Amino acid sequence: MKEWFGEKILGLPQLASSNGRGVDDLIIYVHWLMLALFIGWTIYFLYAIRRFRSSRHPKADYHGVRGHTSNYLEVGVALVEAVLLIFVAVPIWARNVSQLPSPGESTVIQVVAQQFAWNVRYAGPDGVFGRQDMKFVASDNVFGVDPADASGKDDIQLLNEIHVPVNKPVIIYLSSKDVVHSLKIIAMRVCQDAIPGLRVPVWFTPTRIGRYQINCAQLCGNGHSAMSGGFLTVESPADFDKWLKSKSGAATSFE
Amino acid sequence: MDIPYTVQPRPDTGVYNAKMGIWLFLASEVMLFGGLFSAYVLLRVGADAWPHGWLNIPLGTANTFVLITSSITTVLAWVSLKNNQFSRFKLFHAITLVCALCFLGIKSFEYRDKFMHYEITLANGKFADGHLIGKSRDFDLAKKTGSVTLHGYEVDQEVDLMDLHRPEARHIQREEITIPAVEIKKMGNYGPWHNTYTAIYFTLTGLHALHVIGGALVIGFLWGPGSRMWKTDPERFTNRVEVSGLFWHFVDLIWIFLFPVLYLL
Amino acid sequence: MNDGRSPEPVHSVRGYLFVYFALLAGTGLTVWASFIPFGSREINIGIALLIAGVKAFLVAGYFMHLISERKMICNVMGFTAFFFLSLMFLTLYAMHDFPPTTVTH
Amino acid sequence: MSTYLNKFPPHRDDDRAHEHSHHDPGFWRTYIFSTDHKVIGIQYGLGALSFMLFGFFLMLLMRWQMAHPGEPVPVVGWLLEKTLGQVAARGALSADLYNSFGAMHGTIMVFLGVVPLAFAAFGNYVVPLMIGAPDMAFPRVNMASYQCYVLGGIVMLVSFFIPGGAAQAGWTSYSPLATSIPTDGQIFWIIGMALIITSSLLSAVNFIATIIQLRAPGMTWMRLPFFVWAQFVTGFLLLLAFPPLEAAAIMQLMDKVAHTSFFLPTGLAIGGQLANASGGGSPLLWQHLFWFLGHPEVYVLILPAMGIVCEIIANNTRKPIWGYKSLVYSALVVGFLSFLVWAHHMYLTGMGQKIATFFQATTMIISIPSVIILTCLLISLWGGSIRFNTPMLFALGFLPMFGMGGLTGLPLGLAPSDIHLHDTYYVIAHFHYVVAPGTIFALFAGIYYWFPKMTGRKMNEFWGRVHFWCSFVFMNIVFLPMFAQGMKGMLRRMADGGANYSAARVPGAIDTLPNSIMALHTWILWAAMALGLAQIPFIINLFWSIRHGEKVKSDNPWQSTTLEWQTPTPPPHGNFATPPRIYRGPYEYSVPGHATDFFPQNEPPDFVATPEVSTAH
Ligand code: HEA
Ligand code: HEA
Ligand code: CUA
Ligand SMILES: [Cu+2]
Repeated sequence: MKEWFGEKILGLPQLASSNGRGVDDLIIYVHWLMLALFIGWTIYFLYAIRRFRSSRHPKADYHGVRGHTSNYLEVGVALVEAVLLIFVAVPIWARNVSQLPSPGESTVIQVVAQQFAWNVRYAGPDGVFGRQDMKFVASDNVFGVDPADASGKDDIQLLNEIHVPVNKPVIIYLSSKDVVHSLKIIAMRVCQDAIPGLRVPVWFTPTRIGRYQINCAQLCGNGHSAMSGGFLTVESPADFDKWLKSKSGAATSFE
Repeated sequence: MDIPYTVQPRPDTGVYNAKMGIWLFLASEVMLFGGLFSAYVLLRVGADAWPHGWLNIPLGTANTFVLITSSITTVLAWVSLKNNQFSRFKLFHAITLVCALCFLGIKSFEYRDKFMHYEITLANGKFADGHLIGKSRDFDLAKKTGSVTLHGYEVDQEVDLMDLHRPEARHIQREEITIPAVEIKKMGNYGPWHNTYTAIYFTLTGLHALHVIGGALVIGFLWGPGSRMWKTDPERFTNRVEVSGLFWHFVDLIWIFLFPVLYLL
Repeated sequence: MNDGRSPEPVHSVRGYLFVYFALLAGTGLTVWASFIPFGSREINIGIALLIAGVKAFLVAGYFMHLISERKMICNVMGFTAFFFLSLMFLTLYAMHDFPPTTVTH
Repeated sequence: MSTYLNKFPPHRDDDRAHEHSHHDPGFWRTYIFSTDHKVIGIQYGLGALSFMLFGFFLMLLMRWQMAHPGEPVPVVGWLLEKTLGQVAARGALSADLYNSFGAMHGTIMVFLGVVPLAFAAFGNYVVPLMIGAPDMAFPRVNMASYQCYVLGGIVMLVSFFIPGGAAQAGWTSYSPLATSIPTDGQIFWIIGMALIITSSLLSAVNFIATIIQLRAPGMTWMRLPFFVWAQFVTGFLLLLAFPPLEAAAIMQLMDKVAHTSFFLPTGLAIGGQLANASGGGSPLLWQHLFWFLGHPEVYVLILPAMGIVCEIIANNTRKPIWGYKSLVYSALVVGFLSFLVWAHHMYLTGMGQKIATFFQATTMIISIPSVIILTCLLISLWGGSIRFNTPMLFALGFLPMFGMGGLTGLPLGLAPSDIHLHDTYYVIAHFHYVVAPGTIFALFAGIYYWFPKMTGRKMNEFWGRVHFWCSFVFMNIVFLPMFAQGMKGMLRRMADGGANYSAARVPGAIDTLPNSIMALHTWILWAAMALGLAQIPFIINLFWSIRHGEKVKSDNPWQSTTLEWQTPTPPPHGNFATPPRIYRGPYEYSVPGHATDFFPQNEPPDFVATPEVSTAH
């Protein structure tokens, strides 16, 4: 019923992550509330304007409605909203932002947005990102990697492609080098603004193998609508490892 | 029908229209400066190091005295009108105006001082800081020719320039140093672009100075041509003086916060 | 805040002069206090803002006769102060409540 | 009660004599530099309507581009190329031009269209009349406010023609984008906004002072028509929310012209170049200051609309508004809370758990008074004797339309559901339902309703109905599909209408936009054109009726209780021949035992009224 409603009535797009279930559920619950209110009031409204049109009801009643039904209704709406907020929205958000999976058992990626593409960085075979500092940021070093740090030598840096293994949490540290962008992967139910000057974590667990388009959801200049070249590829762990190996040679170094 | 309560207070609210109006306007001014103060707090909290002691405290203190003085003379001017002493009003308002000009004079001197103050990043990684005395005729930073002369000193790290308030910093010897352009990596004065501190300093005090100018214009008008109304409609004139005074006190009040926040802390 | 009567302007010059000298003294005090190391920068800031607050109260209360002004105006200014503070502190708080492991630079 | 009246000194007899001593002030002082609130109200109204039409025209061009990306605009394409040059090469919209139009559509509609019409135009014309005042408290400030508005509008319009074109960073003008775009359009935008903000502040001061100070004797707070209350709260929103944006605008201007770094962090590299700025600023600071205005602003758009609808519903159901006090308190609570919810526009900027909880909670709480307002208006229908004239049709249309817009605000207000919906067309649909079929319908209702007051003639009823039904149908065809598009993840501000994310363009990816969703663009385009055509009867009706409309038979053609109808039509300079005195609340319709079904606020209680007597002056 719930899934059917979300998919068929609301038209929610396909879901391909485990964390997106909560998002979809909340959307569905809120829409139930909205529909109940809207349909209820619309029926009342249409009935009232027919029943009390002047030709049928020439003399208005000074007092109108006397009961307290509307108060109950308002309290009811408030209660439902409170329940949705406290028991659904707040826990989901808390999990989203405060309960990051441990880096050891997830795929950790850094992404820096720019006009109009996504720079992607993996830690490479050693699993450690090179030291970063703003003072190293340059046009060819968007991550500000310290050229002197050895652990940065094997880091893998790519443009517009993110590969991740399926069923393993992914943490993306997101930033931007120029203006505000927003990383949105619809099927993962992930959306996070890339703000210059901040590096914010965002995480999800993909559950379905496939290729997904990365959307830039925040107006970022005249190429905003064309900033669509980025893709997320979710693949089996074996494929992922193969892919990662093939890229290791491409390690960029900053000299 | 005429517009009521332009002069007499409305019985149930207890104020006349213009007084209501000016207070509402001041409420919006609170939010205007409030926005900038919020920005100040945010920038400061987010900064790695916040400059300290960059402004001239004796001048700032003097300016505070000047503004406070102008505030009391405005009140006294209004009291004089209430007591029907027009010539005393003229005198007090004149003092207010002189104070306003004095304030602006000191302020522009301080601005000039900042624009003459340079920080120079040297090729050897050190920093020179001081007031510009002059540039040689052929000075061209891009072509690395010529030299500049500062009255100042050199430090090893940029952070050493941040806290000029600390005791050691106050006793640094300043001398004339001449730096050839080839040794200069970067050179810039302490204008608004220097860092977020100078940015908010110039913005806040600049906006405040605009308010001073605006207030001075109004007060000048009420002192000069506007004061003819005293003959025809003394009550209304007194109200005008009160209303302009409220605005003036507010400008003073803003400065009372600006002074410690920018000069001392 | 007196509600019943219309405000009685303080005509006493002496009262104003008293406030004036209090303000001058307050200015001197802030400058002096800012040079005394009270242990931490925060304490210095607190003291300076406290003095500024008192001075502001004197200006608003006496020069602008807010303390004898009608309730309506006090209410307006009260709400304004509240919104100003919420703008400042909620923003400040928001800037300190990023998801954990966020890096700011 | 009587003690309250006694506090006010009796009016001098020479008031009337004074009235006649005004001599004819000449054309310029009457129509261009007028200080009369009624003239200023009409000036604002015409200006704002023109801007709305212009804003709509921009949107039609954008909708063409969305349905046919990169194709030359039919009919007017050549004109665009001629006037705007390279950005409209071949008569098609470039991405730059699309972004300019989008930013200016938002800015113009909000700041030059709806606020001036809802707050300034209706407020100016109606509020002093409703409270029994001769004019605004500060007539010359009023004129200055209007002039600032005109100047601000001119600056905004001029910015289209400067090299590089108008502002391109959305109406939200987020830094660093706004600072980094190499056109001076953003500077024009800031200066224009500064003028508009000044204008709004002056109006707000004036309105609040007027409502507090100039209420006629007996017009106690709880006897104010709800429209006046709505304007009162709106005034405070403008007064206190606009200045922080002004502060932010000053800082953005400094960033742009003085190379400060208020909103620019360290290490910014725009277009491959390290930014020439000291750094140390914060892009989020701009967003906070913008939305501190932005959210109260949306209630500025809706509260006057609710006020208008309330007046018209009371009048046309011929019964008192149900729950007047709840309405008033709800409006006050909405006003207060609207300062505390702004960050719900910023959930996805990286927001920790505590602050997100706070803003979700305030957002949910603020929806309750809105629900109460709507409930009161809906319940007021019960037991009425409803007349379906044009103003009433628009007012009734407002209710479900605002209902849809408001309800769809709920999933946006909860942070987790906003993850999926943020910056999609769901948001566009949400707020257009509140501002377009919501607010704009209420404004149309107000125009039809108060037109007889302004001109002494009614607008044509038949064409009014045509206008309503066509607008109602086409508005919904325009905006309803946007919910579906947004739900599927179609993003806003896409110069190609999202084609780069569509299944047709991007084969093989799982979450692209299906063809059926993209096909809706065509529907929306045609419906938007039809919506435009549906406005033609209105425009003609409006101007035609000034001269040729049906003359009203009395000063009070709708048999209303509120004070604006108890003056001559149109009201003379100074509004009331004799100062009115108020005896009762605003909505005393169908009072049992009273001779007529309306009991005007200023009719003495002992007066035995017959319809003829009470309306003739
Ligand atoms: C008039 C303008 C207006 C109004 C009134 C509202 C009202 C509300 N808005 Fe909206 N909003 C905007 C204008 C408005 N908004 C704009 C312009 C934007 C986008 C800005 C941008 O990004 O460019 C926006 C965006 C926006 C966002 C950000 C979305 C995002 O960017 O991700 C959010 C999130 O919380 C939100 C929430 C709400 C809520 C909870 C309300 C609540 O106040 C609504 C409460 C109302 C109800 C709950 C309806 C009750 C009615 C009934 C129960 C009766 C039904 C009756 C019948 C059927 C007859 N709005
Ligand atoms: C009050 C605000 C308001 C109003 C009324 C409207 C009205 C309309 N808006 Fe707009 N819109 C915004 C505020 C508004 N909008 C904002 C803030 C944005 C975001 C901008 C951004 O991204 O930064 C936006 C964005 C926006 C978009 C998204 C663009 C994008 O993201 O790329 C779209 C898309 O379809 C759209 C469409 C429309 C349409 C079809 C109308 C129609 O409803 C128009 C209806 C209007 C009329 C029918 C004209 C009425 C006028 C008359 C009848 C005049 C009579 C004249 C005389 C008598 C002289 N709007
Ligand atoms: Cu990047 Cu939009
Ligand atoms: Cu909002």
